[in-house]
Amino acid sequence: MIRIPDFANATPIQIIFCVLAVITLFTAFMTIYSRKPMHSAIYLLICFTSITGHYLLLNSQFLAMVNLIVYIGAIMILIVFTIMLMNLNKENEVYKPRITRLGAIVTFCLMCLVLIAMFINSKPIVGEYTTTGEDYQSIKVLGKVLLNEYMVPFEFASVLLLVAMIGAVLLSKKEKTTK
Amino acid sequence: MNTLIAITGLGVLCLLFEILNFRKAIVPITIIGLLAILGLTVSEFNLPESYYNNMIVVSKFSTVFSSLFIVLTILLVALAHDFYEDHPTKISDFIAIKVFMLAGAVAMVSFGNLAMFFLGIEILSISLYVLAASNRMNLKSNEAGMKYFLMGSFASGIILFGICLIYGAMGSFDIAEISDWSRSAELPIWFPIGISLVTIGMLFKIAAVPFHFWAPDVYEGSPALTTATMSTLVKVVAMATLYKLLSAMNIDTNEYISTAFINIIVVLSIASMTVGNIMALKQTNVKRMLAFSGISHAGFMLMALLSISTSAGSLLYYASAYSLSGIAAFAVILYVCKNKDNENIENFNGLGKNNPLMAAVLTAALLSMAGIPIFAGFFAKMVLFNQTIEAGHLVVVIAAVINSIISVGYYFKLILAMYSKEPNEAVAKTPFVFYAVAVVSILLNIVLGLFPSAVLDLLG
Amino acid sequence: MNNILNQIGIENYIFLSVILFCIGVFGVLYRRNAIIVFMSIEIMLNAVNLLFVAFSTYHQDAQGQVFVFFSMAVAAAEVAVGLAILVSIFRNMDTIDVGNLKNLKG
Amino acid sequence: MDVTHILIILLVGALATYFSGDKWAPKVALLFGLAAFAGSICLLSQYNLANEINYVTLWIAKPKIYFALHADGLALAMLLLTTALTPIIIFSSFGNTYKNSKAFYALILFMTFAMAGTFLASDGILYYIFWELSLIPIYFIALIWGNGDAEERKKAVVKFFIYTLAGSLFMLVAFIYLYQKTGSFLIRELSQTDLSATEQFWIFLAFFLAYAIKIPLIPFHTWQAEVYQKAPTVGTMLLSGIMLKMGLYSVIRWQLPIAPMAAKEFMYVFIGLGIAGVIYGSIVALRQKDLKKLLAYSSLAHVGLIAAGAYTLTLDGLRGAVLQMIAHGFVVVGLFFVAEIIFRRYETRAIAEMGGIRAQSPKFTSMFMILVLASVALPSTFNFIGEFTVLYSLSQVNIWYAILGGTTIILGAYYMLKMFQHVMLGETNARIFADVTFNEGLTLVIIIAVLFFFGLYPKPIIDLITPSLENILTQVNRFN
Amino acid sequence: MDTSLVLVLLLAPFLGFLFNVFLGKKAGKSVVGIVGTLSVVVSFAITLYLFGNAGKEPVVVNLFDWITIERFNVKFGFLLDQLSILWLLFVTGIGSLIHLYSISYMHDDEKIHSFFAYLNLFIFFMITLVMGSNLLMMFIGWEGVGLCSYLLIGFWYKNQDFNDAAKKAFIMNRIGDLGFLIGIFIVGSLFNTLDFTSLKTIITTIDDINDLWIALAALALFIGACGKSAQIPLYTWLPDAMAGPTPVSALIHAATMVTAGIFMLTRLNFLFDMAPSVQNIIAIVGAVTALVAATIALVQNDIKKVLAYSTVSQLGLMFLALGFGAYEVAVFHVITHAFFKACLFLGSGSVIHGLHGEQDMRKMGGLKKTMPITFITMLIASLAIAGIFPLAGFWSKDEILMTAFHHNIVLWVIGSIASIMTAFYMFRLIYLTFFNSFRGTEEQKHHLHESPSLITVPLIILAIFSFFGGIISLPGHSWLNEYLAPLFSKVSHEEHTLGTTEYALMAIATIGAIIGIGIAYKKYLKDNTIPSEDAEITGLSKVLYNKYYVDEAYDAIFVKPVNVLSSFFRDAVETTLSALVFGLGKVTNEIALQGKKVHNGSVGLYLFAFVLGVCAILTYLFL
Repeated sequence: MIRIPDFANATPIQIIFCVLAVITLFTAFMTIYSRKPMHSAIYLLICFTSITGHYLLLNSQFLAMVNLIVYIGAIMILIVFTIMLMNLNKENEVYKPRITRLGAIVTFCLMCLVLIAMFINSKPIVGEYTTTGEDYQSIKVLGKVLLNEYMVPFEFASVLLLVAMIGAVLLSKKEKTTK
Repeated sequence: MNTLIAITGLGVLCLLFEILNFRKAIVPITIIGLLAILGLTVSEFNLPESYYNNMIVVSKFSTVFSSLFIVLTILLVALAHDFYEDHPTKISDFIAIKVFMLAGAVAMVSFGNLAMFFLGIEILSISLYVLAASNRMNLKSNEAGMKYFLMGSFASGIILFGICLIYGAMGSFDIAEISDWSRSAELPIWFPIGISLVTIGMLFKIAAVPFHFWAPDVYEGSPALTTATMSTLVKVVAMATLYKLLSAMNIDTNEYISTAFINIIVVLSIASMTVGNIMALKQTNVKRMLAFSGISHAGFMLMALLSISTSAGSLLYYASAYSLSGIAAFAVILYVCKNKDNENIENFNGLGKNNPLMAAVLTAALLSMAGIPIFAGFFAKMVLFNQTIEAGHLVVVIAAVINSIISVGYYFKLILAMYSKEPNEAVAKTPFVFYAVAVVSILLNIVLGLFPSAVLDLLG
Repeated sequence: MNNILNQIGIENYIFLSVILFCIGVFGVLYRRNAIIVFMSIEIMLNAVNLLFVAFSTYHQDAQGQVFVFFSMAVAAAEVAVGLAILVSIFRNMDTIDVGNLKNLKG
Repeated sequence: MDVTHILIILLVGALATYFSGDKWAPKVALLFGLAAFAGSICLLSQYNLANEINYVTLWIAKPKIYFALHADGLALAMLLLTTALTPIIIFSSFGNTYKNSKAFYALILFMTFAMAGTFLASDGILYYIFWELSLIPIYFIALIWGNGDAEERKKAVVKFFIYTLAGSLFMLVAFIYLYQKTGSFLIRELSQTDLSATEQFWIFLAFFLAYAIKIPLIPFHTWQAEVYQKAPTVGTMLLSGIMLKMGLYSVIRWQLPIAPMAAKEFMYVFIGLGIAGVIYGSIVALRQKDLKKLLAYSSLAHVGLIAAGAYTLTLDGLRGAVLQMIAHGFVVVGLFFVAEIIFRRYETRAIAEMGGIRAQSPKFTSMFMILVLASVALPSTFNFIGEFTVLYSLSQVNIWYAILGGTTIILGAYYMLKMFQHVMLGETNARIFADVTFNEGLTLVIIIAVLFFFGLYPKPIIDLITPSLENILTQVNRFN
Repeated sequence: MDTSLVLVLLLAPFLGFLFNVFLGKKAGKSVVGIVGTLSVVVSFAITLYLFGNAGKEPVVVNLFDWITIERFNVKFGFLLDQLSILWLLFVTGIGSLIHLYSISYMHDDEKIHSFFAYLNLFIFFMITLVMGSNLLMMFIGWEGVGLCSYLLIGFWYKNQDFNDAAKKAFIMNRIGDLGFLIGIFIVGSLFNTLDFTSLKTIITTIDDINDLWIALAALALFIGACGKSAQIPLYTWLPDAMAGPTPVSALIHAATMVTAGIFMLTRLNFLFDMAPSVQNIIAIVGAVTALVAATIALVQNDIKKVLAYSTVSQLGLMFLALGFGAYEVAVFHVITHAFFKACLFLGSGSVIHGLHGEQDMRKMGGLKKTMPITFITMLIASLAIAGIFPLAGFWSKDEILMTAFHHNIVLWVIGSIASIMTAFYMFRLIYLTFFNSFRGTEEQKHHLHESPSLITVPLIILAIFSFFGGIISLPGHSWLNEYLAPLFSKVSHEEHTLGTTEYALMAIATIGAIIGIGIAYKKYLKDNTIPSEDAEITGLSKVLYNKYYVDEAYDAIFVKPVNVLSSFFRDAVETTLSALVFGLGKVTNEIALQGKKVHNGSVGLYLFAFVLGVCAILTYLFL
């Protein structure tokens, strides 16, 4: 069952959550809806920031910082650079045919409906959420988990990044045709 | 574990060779290295063990499939030298990417933790995005890369979502733990939803209907060698992984969804076979045709999921048979279309006269795919049929049979072109490796056909 | 330490991420501009990341957060490769309209 | 002499032929064909001592598939037919020159190998493998060395391939289903199973589809005439002389013992189909313009009768069917060879363009006439023995079957004589028709000698096949 | 001794056949003729020896098992009893004469070696037919003689009309053969043997007889006999068979082969005796055939056609007798008929030979002076066939009619009318051919001559037999009846005591014959009427001249429909079936083409499908 927030007796945390959620969803939607790519990028930026807010709310400060750095600092910059480099910030995008857009909206609604209904349909989570009291999300703990238990994936991620790097280079490197 | 480390090391070595200017040696050394790794892998066959907190679990399943992947990679790498002879400066990159991709593949079948699984599949996918788009001056290649990337990352998102839900349900990424807990009755619904989403993501990778749309376009647009990789190695990897995932998640005993899930597999399997085969009938581009054929084979392989507890051996066999014949076919296609700008069937006209050996190899490969004895493809199908009937899904088998009949239609289109049309040009010189790869892979296929037990019994 | 989910509820996080995810999907379907499509995919990944963190709190377990790192790494890698492909398409076609990618069909 | 040796000889022969080069290929092929025949004779003498020849070794452990060959009288008779016809067919082609003949003759031997395997195999999957394997060479023979318009030929050949494959795949499913029930593919076990009536029905039907297409029975025969016409004569001979018999043999060997209840219950339908084939084939043959097509339809009529005989489930029916199979094998090879001889001289298969040959080639005429007469089952030819026995068995089931099936002797005479009249008789043809060469004559004489010898003294064959057929009948009757 | 004799008897003509086939061309025409004739003469000699030395008990020679049926074996064996020896006598005897005749007759034909080969083969098969110890052995000969008939009718193969006639003969015979086979099947399944001696024992001793099946078997066998012996409805081939050389007509289509049906019925007399209903049918068919054929013969102008229809008519009479169970009477008529009909055919052959192939009687006439021997022999034969006392035909025909009279007056009347007509048309033939003046061309007239002695000698011999042949079975003292008596299970009919009725019947028959001759005399000799040209024939004669349009009717009822059906099957059904199979392929291809439109290259669409697929799966699984 969905718990209707009790706005009258809402705790600050709940209010913050609601505000953040609204911001997240709105900016995400605007990202898609804006006609200018640059506007989208800015909305996306706000969206990511609000997600960082969520992380903070959930008390995972380290991840919040990482999110800020990776997404806003790296990925978004990359995207913005691309937009500007290619001078894509034009409103010349031809919209898809109306039927397609309508289809997209219907599909969107359908998917939301299906997913949400699915979760509502299921057994509700009953009872209190456990609190172990242990520290599980400080930098210290995360570092230990990451480099002890998750050492192999951690190293393997480097392979992933290596591949991405080679790939990006491969795709943009000018070829020397002479042998 | 050693396999994975060795493969990664080999990949790095490839990159180093470029720096050290050993360009000519890259392919041979990689092949030798891979052969060594193959030996290493095989030696681990009877030593099931898990490494690094269950991150990597070496089992019979993983070693056998890893060996298959390594063999396929060896063949693909062997083809690379001639294929990339116009791109001398990039060959190390290509080879390295292929080797890393193999690492991803190995990780996918030997993962013990969903993190490894996810990273593996991402390495595989990203390598493929790059390879698909690698002919960067070619519009088709660009388009293929873009399409694959868009849809692939979309699918990755779905897989990630699925993993997330599984984690939500289980609080762990460890396959062994998940497997244990999945038997308990009190599970949040997140778990089956998560499985479903991961499965859907994997279905995309193996190009099952209705998640198959990318395959024909990408296969057609990509450079032929990449197509070969996708249609053989990647498809097999994805299938093996899906099998491993679902069997680890005890999908067949999950009381919440097992029946419905089986129904879904049945429907998707039939749909994939049918769509793949029917669509392949009217294709003029061979790579596109093989893409659709691949879709139908995905449908066949999905049948293995219907009797998931016993079908590992038959899946392995099917995968080997299919991929080996695929490589043989692509070796010929590479040879024929080497200096052509498309891969249309007309290019194959008169191959039977110009180059009877290559024509024979392609014929054998296609016959194997069509499931004609004595090629391995026949036994693969037969064993799968056997298991599926045993599991009580006669409908699927009948659909599969009807599809096998349809499939003959397009496989034979190619054979007809080779033998009944006059060649439109003079005989071209065949690089030795093409011969070698084609003959070796088709011989392996036939050997598999003659001694199916050798592979079938590996996984009990 | 107080579990914050006692106040918000894991369902709400699930719904939030689901809707966010769906918005991402919607974006992929709705727009033809490749850059926007990329962004939509990023939204999808972020939605999942958010859910990971929520579940991590729910289970009081660090692994979920560790996984987010990997997910970020993947996202970064994907964007890098995706943008590279995008650039080469732009060079060849002078457009990044996904709808124009129709050479391969049939 | 091990039973496998025959297969090995043929397989090695195929390889040797391929590697012997275009010039020597025909001779090498003939040599190996004769060797296989000699081998079969040895096998026969062995069989007479031991009464059964088996070769069983486990091939695949799971699912349990044996490499099991079993030569009883029936299988031996068919093996002898195959290995006897193959050298004849190869020898008959000496008058033609084929491009890339090494591949051509290698394929012929390979096909013989597959067909011999089909007759010998006693494991369902092994049998199925040989069965399918035999399709591939004939496909290429017809495709590459066939005649007529390439596009038409392609269509016909592909239709043939897909069609026959379609039927046999259902047979494979039936085998697998049986394996689920019995845990074995061996005919020995399969013919002892107790399946329910419904199961038998479906299994029977699955087998039937495969065999009806292969044999072919109407209405599954549409591939036949076209392929016969388009294939090179050697291919047509292989198809009609031996390959059709695979279907008929399989009915007796596999279909009836495995699903006897269904066979009994729907006997009338299948006999009816066979007889309908007799009448239909004969009538269609009447107005054919192409000699090979006419022979194809005559073949349709004859095999219809054979199938009807087999489905009577009586000893006479089975025996007659087998005898007629062998007889028809020889006679049809002879007739197609006659068509080829005419083609070599006149470059045509259109009956309208022939005529008036008799005066120019008395020897050829006589031999052709004898073949025609054998084909219409004149007493004292082998075909009469078969046809009589089959018709007799039909009359035991229902006299009307015999009457309707017996129309073959009227209609058969009608179309064959009409054909003979238009091909051979009439005013002397303006074009020169050289009489048969020594090779051609020898081929025909051998065939004719066989037809007459067994027509007068069929006892050896009858004695050979009867025990096996009785055995099969006991299996068929196990539900009573 | 017996075995080897039998084999020599059988194989002598076969050796002749082989010689003529393989060496005939090299050996030269006269050698061919001599070898061919000698081989038959050898058989004749052996037959004579056997005839002289035969005991009462039949001789059975079994060589080996031939066909194995589940419940019985068919042996490859021969049976020599009174019936077969009798038949062999006139088969080889007349055969020898006709061979002799042919040496001269066919001398100018370049293919004389094949002619003799076929003739020898025919004799061989005829001997097989006659000597076969079981139904299937008989069937070998039965079909074999049909084959030889086919070969010989189509001997001049360059003429497609002749080939058509040959084909027709073969196919019509085969219709009968199917009946024969069906009969064999029924007999086999009823009695588990096909052997004549065993059959006879079983049938005569068996108690519970299945009447229906016996009748069916008899009927089927009778259909076989109809085919071979040219009875209604299968008689139309025989007149057409005259396309063959005249000796062939004499030997095969008058004296020997066409009597095979009577032989078979006589052979199986014990079976037919069990089926009285079928016997009635046989009698009726025989009588009707006799009448119909006689009427047709009245107006034919082709000399050989007249004789052919006469043969059919006479065969009808024989069947009439068989129908009444009077086998020995039928056999008697077979023998006398063989003599005079062979004589007539050979005579007509001599005429045709003299006129260089002219067969139309309207173009003959006045030949008695130039061809006296031919004329006299033919006259004797004609008198014999007309039933003039005391020639052979009188006795045999009289016996048939007498039997008929005792059983069924109607059939007797029919038979009598038929024999009166016989007298008429035979003498019409004689008058038109030999009397008055010659109506042919001057060219022909110039060349008219009597035939050489090789032709006339057989004529004379046959004429003598036609004259005196009757003595073998004179009323009241029948050697033939006694000789054949062991064959018949029961004494089928008591010896006719020669009472008033009998004498009256003889008188009626003779008077009838004389009336017939008289009318012919009046019309053709006195009035010198010449039959009109084909186009001018009208009324009833036109119907008769065109043989009641039976051929046309058969053509319209059977041949045309089958051919139309064949075209229909070929053009419509085959293509439709083919299109059906191809149609499946076409449909799939069409679906594929439509499917290609769905795969339109748009990522958006692909993703739509993806998402919809996700939704569908999740909905199915969780909602």
